[in-house]
Amino acid sequence: MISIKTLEQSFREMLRIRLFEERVRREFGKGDMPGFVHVYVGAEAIAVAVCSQLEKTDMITSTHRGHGHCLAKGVEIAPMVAELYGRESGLCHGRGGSMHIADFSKGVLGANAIVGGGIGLAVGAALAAQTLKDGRIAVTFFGDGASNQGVLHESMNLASIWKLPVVFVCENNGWAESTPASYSTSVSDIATRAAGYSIPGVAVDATDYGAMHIAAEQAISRARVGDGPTFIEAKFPRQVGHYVGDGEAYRNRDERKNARDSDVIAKTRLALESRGVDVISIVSETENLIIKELDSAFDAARQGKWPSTDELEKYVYSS
Amino acid sequence: MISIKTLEQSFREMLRIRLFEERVRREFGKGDMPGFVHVYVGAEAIAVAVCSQLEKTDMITSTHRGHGHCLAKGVEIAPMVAELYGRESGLCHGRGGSMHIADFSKGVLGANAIVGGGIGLAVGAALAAQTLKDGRIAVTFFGDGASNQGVLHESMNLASIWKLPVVFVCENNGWAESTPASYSTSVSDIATRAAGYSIPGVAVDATDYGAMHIAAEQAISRARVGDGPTFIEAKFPRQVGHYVGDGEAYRNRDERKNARDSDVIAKTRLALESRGVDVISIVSETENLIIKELDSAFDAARQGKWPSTDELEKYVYSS
Amino acid sequence: MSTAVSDQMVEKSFLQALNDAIAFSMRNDFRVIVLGEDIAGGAGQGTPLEGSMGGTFGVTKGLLEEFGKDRVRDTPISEAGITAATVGAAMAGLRPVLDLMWASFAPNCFDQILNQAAKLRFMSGGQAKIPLVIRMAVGGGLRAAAQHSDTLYPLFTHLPGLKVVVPATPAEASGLLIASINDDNPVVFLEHMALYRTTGLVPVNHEAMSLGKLGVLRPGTDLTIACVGQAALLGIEAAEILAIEGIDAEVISLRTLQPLDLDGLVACVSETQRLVIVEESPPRCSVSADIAASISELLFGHLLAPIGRVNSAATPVPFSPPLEDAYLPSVAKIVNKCKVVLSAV
Amino acid sequence: MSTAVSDQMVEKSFLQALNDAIAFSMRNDFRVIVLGEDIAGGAGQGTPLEGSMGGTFGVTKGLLEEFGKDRVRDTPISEAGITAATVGAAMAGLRPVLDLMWASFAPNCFDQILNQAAKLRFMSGGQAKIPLVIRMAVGGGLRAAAQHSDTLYPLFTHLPGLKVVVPATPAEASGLLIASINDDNPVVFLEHMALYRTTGLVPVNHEAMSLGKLGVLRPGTDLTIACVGQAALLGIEAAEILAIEGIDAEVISLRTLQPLDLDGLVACVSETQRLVIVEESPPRCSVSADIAASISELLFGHLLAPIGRVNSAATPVPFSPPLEDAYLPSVAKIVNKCKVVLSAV
Ligand SMILES: Cc1ncc(C[n+]2csc(CCOP(=O)(O)OP(=O)(O)O)c2C)c(N)n1
Ligand SMILES: Cc1ncc(C[n+]2csc(CCOP(=O)(O)OP(=O)(O)O)c2C)c(N)n1
Ligand SMILES: [Mg+2]
Ligand SMILES: [Mg+2]
Repeated sequence: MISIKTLEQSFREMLRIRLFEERVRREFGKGDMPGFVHVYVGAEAIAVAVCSQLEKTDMITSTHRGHGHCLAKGVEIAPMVAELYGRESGLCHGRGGSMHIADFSKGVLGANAIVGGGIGLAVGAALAAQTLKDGRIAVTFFGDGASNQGVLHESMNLASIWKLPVVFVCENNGWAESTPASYSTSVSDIATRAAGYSIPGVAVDATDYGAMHIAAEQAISRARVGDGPTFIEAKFPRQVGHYVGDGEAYRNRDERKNARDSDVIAKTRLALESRGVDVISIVSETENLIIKELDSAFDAARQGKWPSTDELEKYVYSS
Repeated sequence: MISIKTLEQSFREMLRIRLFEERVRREFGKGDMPGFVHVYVGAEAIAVAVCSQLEKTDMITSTHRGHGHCLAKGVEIAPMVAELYGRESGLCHGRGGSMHIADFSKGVLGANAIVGGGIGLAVGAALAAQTLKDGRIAVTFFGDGASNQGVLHESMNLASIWKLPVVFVCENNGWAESTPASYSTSVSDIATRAAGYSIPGVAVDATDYGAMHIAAEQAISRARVGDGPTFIEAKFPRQVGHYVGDGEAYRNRDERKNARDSDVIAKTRLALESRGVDVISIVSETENLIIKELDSAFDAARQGKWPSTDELEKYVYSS
Repeated sequence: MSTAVSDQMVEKSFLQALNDAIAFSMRNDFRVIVLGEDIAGGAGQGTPLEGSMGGTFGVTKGLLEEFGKDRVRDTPISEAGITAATVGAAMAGLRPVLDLMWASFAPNCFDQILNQAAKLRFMSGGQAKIPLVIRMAVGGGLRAAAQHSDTLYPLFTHLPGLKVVVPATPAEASGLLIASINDDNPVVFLEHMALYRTTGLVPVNHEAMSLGKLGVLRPGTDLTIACVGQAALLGIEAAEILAIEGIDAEVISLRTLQPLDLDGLVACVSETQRLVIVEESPPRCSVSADIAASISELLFGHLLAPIGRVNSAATPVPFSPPLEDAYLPSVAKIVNKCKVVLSAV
Repeated sequence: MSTAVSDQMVEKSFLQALNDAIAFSMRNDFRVIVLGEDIAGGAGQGTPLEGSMGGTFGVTKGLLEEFGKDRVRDTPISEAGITAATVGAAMAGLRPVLDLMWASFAPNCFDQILNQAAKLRFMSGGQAKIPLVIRMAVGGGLRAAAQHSDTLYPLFTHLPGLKVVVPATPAEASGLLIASINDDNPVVFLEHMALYRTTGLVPVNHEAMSLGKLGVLRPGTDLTIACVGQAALLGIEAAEILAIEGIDAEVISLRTLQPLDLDGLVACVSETQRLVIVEESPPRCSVSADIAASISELLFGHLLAPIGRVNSAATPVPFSPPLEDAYLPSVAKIVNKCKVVLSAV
């Protein structure tokens, strides 16, 4: 069992992500955020359990649903929000947007809008760490949908034969857009696929923060000491639409309702309370802090400068 | 155990393939066969066990090492040899050559020079059969090297969720060019990967014809009755170089020698003899028949007409 | 409705035209099946067949209900596997219509397109027949950024063995998709996202348009604006602006990039002697370069001005709206380019 | 050897030049690693490190012995996975040199090339740096047929974010490969198989050639023959034949297709006023089309004849020798095209 302190700290972090994402949803509704966004609501335990146990120099690759990974890895809010609005002060100077948000200074090698796109990049990052013997490790997050991309198979094989310091984290929310994993995926625990690559695979209930934390701890320490890759399947039900604005007409009402009933933040809250923690103050503290930060981040982003069209070709090549 | 009759018949067929391939090697040495060729020596049990239990309308996809599959599926020798020489009378009118040899009239949807290229095509052929409800099944042959291509993973998943009538046959000869499977492949029995797709997987000693035959029988009958895909890993040691002319300098001498010691044709010969069959007559009969056929096929191919360069663009589009 | 329908037209959206064309083809030929990620969508959840998504843009909505699960299949996210499967299925007797969602995902199955679909007929000496349509949404403007906005027009056009279709209007969407499904070759069918909601008149009788004939969307005598797909709408707007200044521009929808109606183009440009090509792709080795090279050669000495090309910028597609706008071809850029071409002696 | 080596040249094969360039770069920078299928080959079998294959053509032979297994890695047959890994490794501090064997296998990792390597720097607003060289053998002539003979020159050149290098001589192989490994961008380095055994003089000091400058292999005043990679050897042969007839052709190796030395080309063609482009790729949306379009525009009115283009046929690459010969550009085709271009007034 993890310590109260860890649980409390992680709760704060999960709540921060939740509040960020709920705010993004609301602001998106105003219609001035370009493109489309996918929020991390319900998955918070995964990013927090993993990233809170990484070093700043460790590297992660993310997905189209990447805000949670960024926040958990220490990326600052203001430049994230500016990126969502395509401003010059954004992390990617407005070139990437939500689906390509990246912060190399924090080890975030980028969200990736190609489903499965980040998996192999993380394996490569781990190869670099192993070759340079600099102690870094890499983590790749990807969805249940992405688990049917061939590059996962190739990447697991590579990571295994080279014993690379990488952790595969499959965020199984049961859906890929409108397609249920139960239909598209030929196995009930995706983690069982890891055995085909001699990689330890574990399926975890990602609505149980403690379990998620321990699974992440073990995987990270395996990677850190040179024992090679681990595959974590983090299971949780998708609480929200695929993208902000998705009405989920294709989805059974009961299933949606049940999903909301096993929310990790609510569950962690109960767990903390049952261990005597004053959750109400933690919540209001966290809210106060982040709401201010968000207010000013959204204001600044909306008033931020657009990238100059003179610099359209600026980042195509490095010179 | 399989019947003597079946074993004898299969022995004839394996011998035919062996004699064909040995002849190809010799003829290739003369320098007038264009391109490069890969022979099926040592793998004969696989093609024969599988294809002898298929219907003519069943479909297979093959590899760069496809002569054995063609012969076992009933393709005629003369147009095969003509294709190896790039003649108009070849199966593909000289457009394909050894690595792309195909005979749709016999259900051979083509050798494929992209490692792993045929796997998904067979899944699609099985999809057609299932949709058209015409009773056909499909088989895909591929190597241990190909088993690390992502498309195998995607194809197994598809075949499984759709319960397609397809058999995956992994010909594990221990090598992919100069790369040993023990190095490149993260699991000792590739067949164990099938479990990740809820597909029955079986590893078979392909130098034991009877075992191979039974494994094929079970897989084919599963497909035929609508029980879905099976994965067979047929293990045998590569007896020859990767391509004709490969000196295998990269390979350990003892390992090469051992490979030749467990030859399926020699072993089947002993098995037949021990069951009282007059193998010497079978061999000489088979030799007599095929040598004549080969003589005339090679003569005809060498004297065959080249494709007309006026028809260079003929088969790009169908009209 | 029962007589003389052949001249009748009905107003519908580009999206509806595609949906109707697929349904029409499926009714006519049981071998036609459709498949792709989310093209039925959520099927099997809750009340059977209800609320199905019909693909990201809704093009395949309703097909599941009419044709059932065997002919309308959601797939896993496995572009290589599903594309290979459709190539195999086509060789084995079906006529699949595959939805790849965005063209930017096609690189995931480029082996299956380039080495398999495009080459198998040739390599097999004419044995393989691959009646396969691969539909993809292309193009920018949605602020979908670099990995969701490619057109890849030139990449597909470069590959012998493929046909490449780029409808610009609902009528073209209908006629060209029906023709593509009827065609015995692999056809890459590229639908610009900005077109789905556009509307126009479409023949009610679902007539196929021939692949390899351009369409003149607006006649004109002063110069020719040849457009790839959705760019034709920009071309027409540009022509209208030019018309105010007394310039009479002809606007062409190329309709198919392979086969390309080079004869038709030469005929048009022989008259106007001035050509601007508009294409939403980066400029290098592009369709505009391809056409400019051919027309420069065929009409050498007959052109009154260098051929003008309006392409996307030579960058990945940026997210930020002003950058994306600067990246894309636009009416203003076309008007300017036309003026340059017209001002040359 | 110790003084004034800068002018010294040594005769070596194209293959040896590549091998030396890689070894040189690996000695200079510990971040340079090489990997690919069979590039060490059989390592670990039998006597350690003995008999290693060094790749299909032997380009990487001996590197394993000098640099060890951590820096010289055989890979499984997983083009997508290994390419993604090199992109990730490049972003994380290495400078990988990846061998994909044949360019025809690159479609297996087209997502990694097109959506990842080429775009990540741009999408990340300049954060990602991807010093990656992807080497591939290209081209026909080996009777290797459709799935082993593509060049794909235009496909790579179309993609902003990549550099594309096509050496024609051992000196270019050396200078351009060193420059490519030094470059901080993803570089697609395309080696025509017919070149490996050719020999020529190479500077002993391993000087980098700049990416983006064409090379004049043969000066000439009557027309310019601009060639992509190995086609330059055909161009030179053609020029020699033309010389017998008193025609003085200039032969250019383009060296890099991206960046393209358009200024250099304009300078050359301004002099000769006649241009033939030679490229072993099918013609549509090709490099020859790209260059013809640009030069036609930039030198409009200054050319004495339409630009001539010699490409491969518009087919997959056939197996049968006479068909493959008919498919490929050839000295005879170049000579003929030059004469056509010269006969135009
Ligand atoms: C290669 C590719 N194919 C398809 C898509 C379209 N797409 C975007 S997200 C998505 C579903 C992904 O599902 P999953 O991996 O489970 O992640 P989740 O959205 O559930 O977090 C799909 C199909 C894409 N972006 N990239
Ligand atoms: C996509 C692809 N990558 C690489 C190659 C080069 N190649 C041809 S055969 C081969 C080895 C294949 O090994 P395996 O699948 O085990 O078949 P085997 O030759 O042993 O029968 C390789 C790497 C190829 N043809 N296609
Ligand atoms: Mg999911
Ligand atoms: Mg093998």
